[in-house]
Amino acid sequence: RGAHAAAGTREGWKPQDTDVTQCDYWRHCSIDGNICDCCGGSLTNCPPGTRLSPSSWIASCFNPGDNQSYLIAYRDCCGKNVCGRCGCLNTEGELPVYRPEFANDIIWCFGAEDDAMTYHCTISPIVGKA
Amino acid sequence: RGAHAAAGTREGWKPQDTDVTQCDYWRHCSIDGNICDCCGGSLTNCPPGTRLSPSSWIASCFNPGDNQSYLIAYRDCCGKNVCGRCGCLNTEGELPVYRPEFANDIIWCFGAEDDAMTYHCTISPIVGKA
Amino acid sequence: LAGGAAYAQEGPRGSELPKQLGQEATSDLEDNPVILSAPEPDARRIYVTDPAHFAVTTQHFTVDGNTGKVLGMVDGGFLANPFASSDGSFFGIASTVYSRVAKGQRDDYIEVYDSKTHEVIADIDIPESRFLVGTYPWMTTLTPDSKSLLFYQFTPSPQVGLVDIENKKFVRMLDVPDCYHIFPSGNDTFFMHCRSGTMAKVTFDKDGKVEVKETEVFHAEDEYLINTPAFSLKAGQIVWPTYEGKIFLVDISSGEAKFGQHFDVFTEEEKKDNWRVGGWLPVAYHRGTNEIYLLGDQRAKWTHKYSSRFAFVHDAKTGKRIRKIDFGRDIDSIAVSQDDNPQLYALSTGEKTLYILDAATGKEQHSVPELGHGPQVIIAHDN
Amino acid sequence: LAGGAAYAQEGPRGSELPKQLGQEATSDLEDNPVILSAPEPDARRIYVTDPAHFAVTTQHFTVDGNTGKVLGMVDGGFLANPFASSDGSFFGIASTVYSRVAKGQRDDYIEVYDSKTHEVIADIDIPESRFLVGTYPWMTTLTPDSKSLLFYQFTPSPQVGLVDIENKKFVRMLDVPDCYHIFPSGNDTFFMHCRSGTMAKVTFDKDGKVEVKETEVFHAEDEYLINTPAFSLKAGQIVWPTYEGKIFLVDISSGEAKFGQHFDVFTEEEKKDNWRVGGWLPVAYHRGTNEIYLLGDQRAKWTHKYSSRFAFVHDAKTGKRIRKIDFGRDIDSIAVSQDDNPQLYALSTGEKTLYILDAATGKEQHSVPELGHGPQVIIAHDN
Repeated sequence: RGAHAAAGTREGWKPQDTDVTQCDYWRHCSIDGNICDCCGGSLTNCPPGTRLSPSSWIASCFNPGDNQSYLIAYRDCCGKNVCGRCGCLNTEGELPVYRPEFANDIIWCFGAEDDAMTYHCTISPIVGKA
Repeated sequence: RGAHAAAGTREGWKPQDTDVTQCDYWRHCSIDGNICDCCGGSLTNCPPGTRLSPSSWIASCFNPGDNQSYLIAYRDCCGKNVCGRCGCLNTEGELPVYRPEFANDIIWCFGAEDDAMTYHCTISPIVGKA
Repeated sequence: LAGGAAYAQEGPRGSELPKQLGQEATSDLEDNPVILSAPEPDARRIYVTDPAHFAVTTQHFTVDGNTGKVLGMVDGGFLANPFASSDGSFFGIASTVYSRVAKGQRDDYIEVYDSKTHEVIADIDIPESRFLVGTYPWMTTLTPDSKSLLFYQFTPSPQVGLVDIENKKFVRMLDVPDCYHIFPSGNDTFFMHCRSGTMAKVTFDKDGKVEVKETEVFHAEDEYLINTPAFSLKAGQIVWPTYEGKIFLVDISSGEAKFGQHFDVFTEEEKKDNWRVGGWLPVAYHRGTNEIYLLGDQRAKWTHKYSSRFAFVHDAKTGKRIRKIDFGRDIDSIAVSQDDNPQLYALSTGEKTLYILDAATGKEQHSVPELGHGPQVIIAHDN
Repeated sequence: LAGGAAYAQEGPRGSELPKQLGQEATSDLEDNPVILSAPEPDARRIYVTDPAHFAVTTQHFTVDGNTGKVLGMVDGGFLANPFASSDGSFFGIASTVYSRVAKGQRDDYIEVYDSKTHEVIADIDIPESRFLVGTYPWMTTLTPDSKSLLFYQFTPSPQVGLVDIENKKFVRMLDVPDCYHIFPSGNDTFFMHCRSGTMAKVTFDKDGKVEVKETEVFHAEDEYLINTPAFSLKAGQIVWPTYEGKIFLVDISSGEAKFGQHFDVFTEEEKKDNWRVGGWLPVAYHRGTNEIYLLGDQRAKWTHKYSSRFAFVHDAKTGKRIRKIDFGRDIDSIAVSQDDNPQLYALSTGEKTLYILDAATGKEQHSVPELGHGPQVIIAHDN
């Protein structure tokens, strides 16, 4: 995939639970941006030198591995220019901006250290079962 | 061609004299950057809002139209981020940096208004017969 | 060569003519290069914005629909919002930059450009709080007289910033309810869409006193209104599709929000065949013919931001379908020129290419490739 | 909701938690996200720089040759030059930014990063005059003790800037002759290559007094030395190919410039078949084995900056060819790790991909795609 964010396809969301660096990894069901694992971070940790956002948008993602749905709280890693690797746009359950907590076009760096508000990449930690 | 500067090919320089927006247009024989005609300028004029450089590197380019060689004084149009369209890298007669007047990796905006030194695109005016 | 010459008091600027080159670096030319100006804008002058997938610098291309030529471009910072005066005299961006590329000191500003020379005619400092979100056209909007600019702030709380473009200075932040988007109906009045599902009418006076009046709720909670409706400032008409292709019409030309007869673009049969709305700017509105253009395709649920291959043209008054255009490729955003022989602009973010079609026949007239890294937004003066 | 609340004295920062969201925006997590650190650099830790075809922002990727993983990245401004301390403790860039993206106030600076945390450990202001040119590795060079940095200035006149990295401050500009590139042989001595075809030895003392001594001319005028030679700081060895594949060797380890026996990589027969050097960084040098790697291909004259499909490996001492590696694709830049089992790094600017090969066998071990828009430069600590 080029640096261009690989939008999902019209066929719809078909998640896998084996490769976190691919856009169809199940936790990325409503991610809009870059997978931190490809940028020096991991599925749930930010890359070196970035600033971890304490705020997040949320989505419920189905895990084909255990047939359970989980609430994911997508956290942005901020304070660097966009990573540019593993760009993805998935919108399962993504709501318009007037429902911000479910909207993934927003730069969700609110509260990060140094007032960092530039977008680098996103991690997909679990809140709990949906 | 993608935004990537289309380097010339190992087969070497085969100029044409019909389409100035293509990298193989004869005057572009030692251009490194973007053709201003694709950026709102023309073969010999800068795009709106840029700053015209009074300095230039030079090259001798063969015009297949009249079988003459001409001295081209490549002028950069400066003060904007790189145009990104019609990117070309040709190096006919291009010399190393210690022969700067023939070197095309240098940002040749010296002397432009407002001390503009960011590179936008390049024009290919003629000095005279080579 | 020995000995270090005294280092000049006023440091080098790195932009001077190199002394060691002298004449070789400046030749007399047969040609006489100048800096061009773009022609006077007409209805087919459009601006294409490349947010470049959240990069800290963006590009805003000026394109002439008549020729398919790029007339020039301006640089924006992070997620810069474009705007254009309805009289065609200027355009601009609301922008955010940082002192060390993507960190350090943040600086938000409004930059205004002459629409021909593309020279900066105003650079106005604003609070470092404009909403940083994917680029939606109607979050930063000029008032009808083009004398003021309104920009949205999401945090720390919902506010709208008022900028005096004419006198080139920031005025104040206006408190607003939990609402989004800015649709001016007058020079002191604008409408927003609220989380509750209402429209809010916000009026402000010279001293910053704000009056807010909300309409009744006009759409159900699961009728999700997309982030990028079509809005005609001159007609005072908002055309607001939902994910599933229901069109809500809001007429603010009277100064009050009047809800028109909403209608579904897709027939029951088409809905059964999974026809749904999709794209970044999937809707456009042509004032003169009162026609609505909507990007749609057969797609799964929750794929509302992905590209579509078809545009459905409907009459806003009757809701009837007039025609359907097959682009034969994936298109992410559309717009139409407002003249009587309108062009349909169809932008592919993935191909970084703008296709210019005859809006009536769908015939392709021009294509404009290499528009940055991920172009998504198209705006015009005449709107 | 009526009335505008007093706009907080200290303006909004646009980065606060949005009040209107409250708890919904911050959830307690099962996982416990942290900010990672990269491992301690080894000989296979490399940095790939993307000048992005003259864009005003550049990216500098940290890559682990052992795993082929991107460990992190830092942002640079216009044509930022990367450098890395030979002890592996820090790396950095010499960078240029502008207050309005690509215009306005210019600011040149040196930024130094901890090689594990990638946090900024120094941000040093320098005169706005560093040389703005395609990214050549040896225009911005640390002294052997990694305590000072030397950067090249082309205009208004040739000078070299001295920066005290240890005390994080710019010291002074040193006048130099019309010469280029900076190859330190000591902490107060560096060599340059001059327009005249000589090497200049430049020595500077605490008070800025500069001594310059030029060698004899060591190459003919039409033997064009490429802009991007290989240089081993630790071995004090410069490996300088010409367009046609003649290798000049300059040993500065003694503090004087000693010219080794130059040799031609291509045989007479290969020359007849148009074999020539080509690429951005077309040469690499492995200290331990004293082997030179040179990118070459069959090509017309004046195509010296275009990619090549082969690397020729020669013994620097004897000039003999040891082996030839076929990449099977177009490669623009190469580098080698300095350990005893070296990796060969082969970068394709067009594919934006780094290929990591076993230097001995040429077998591919990893490939690292999506390295920006036009990556061209590879550097390492252990050099």
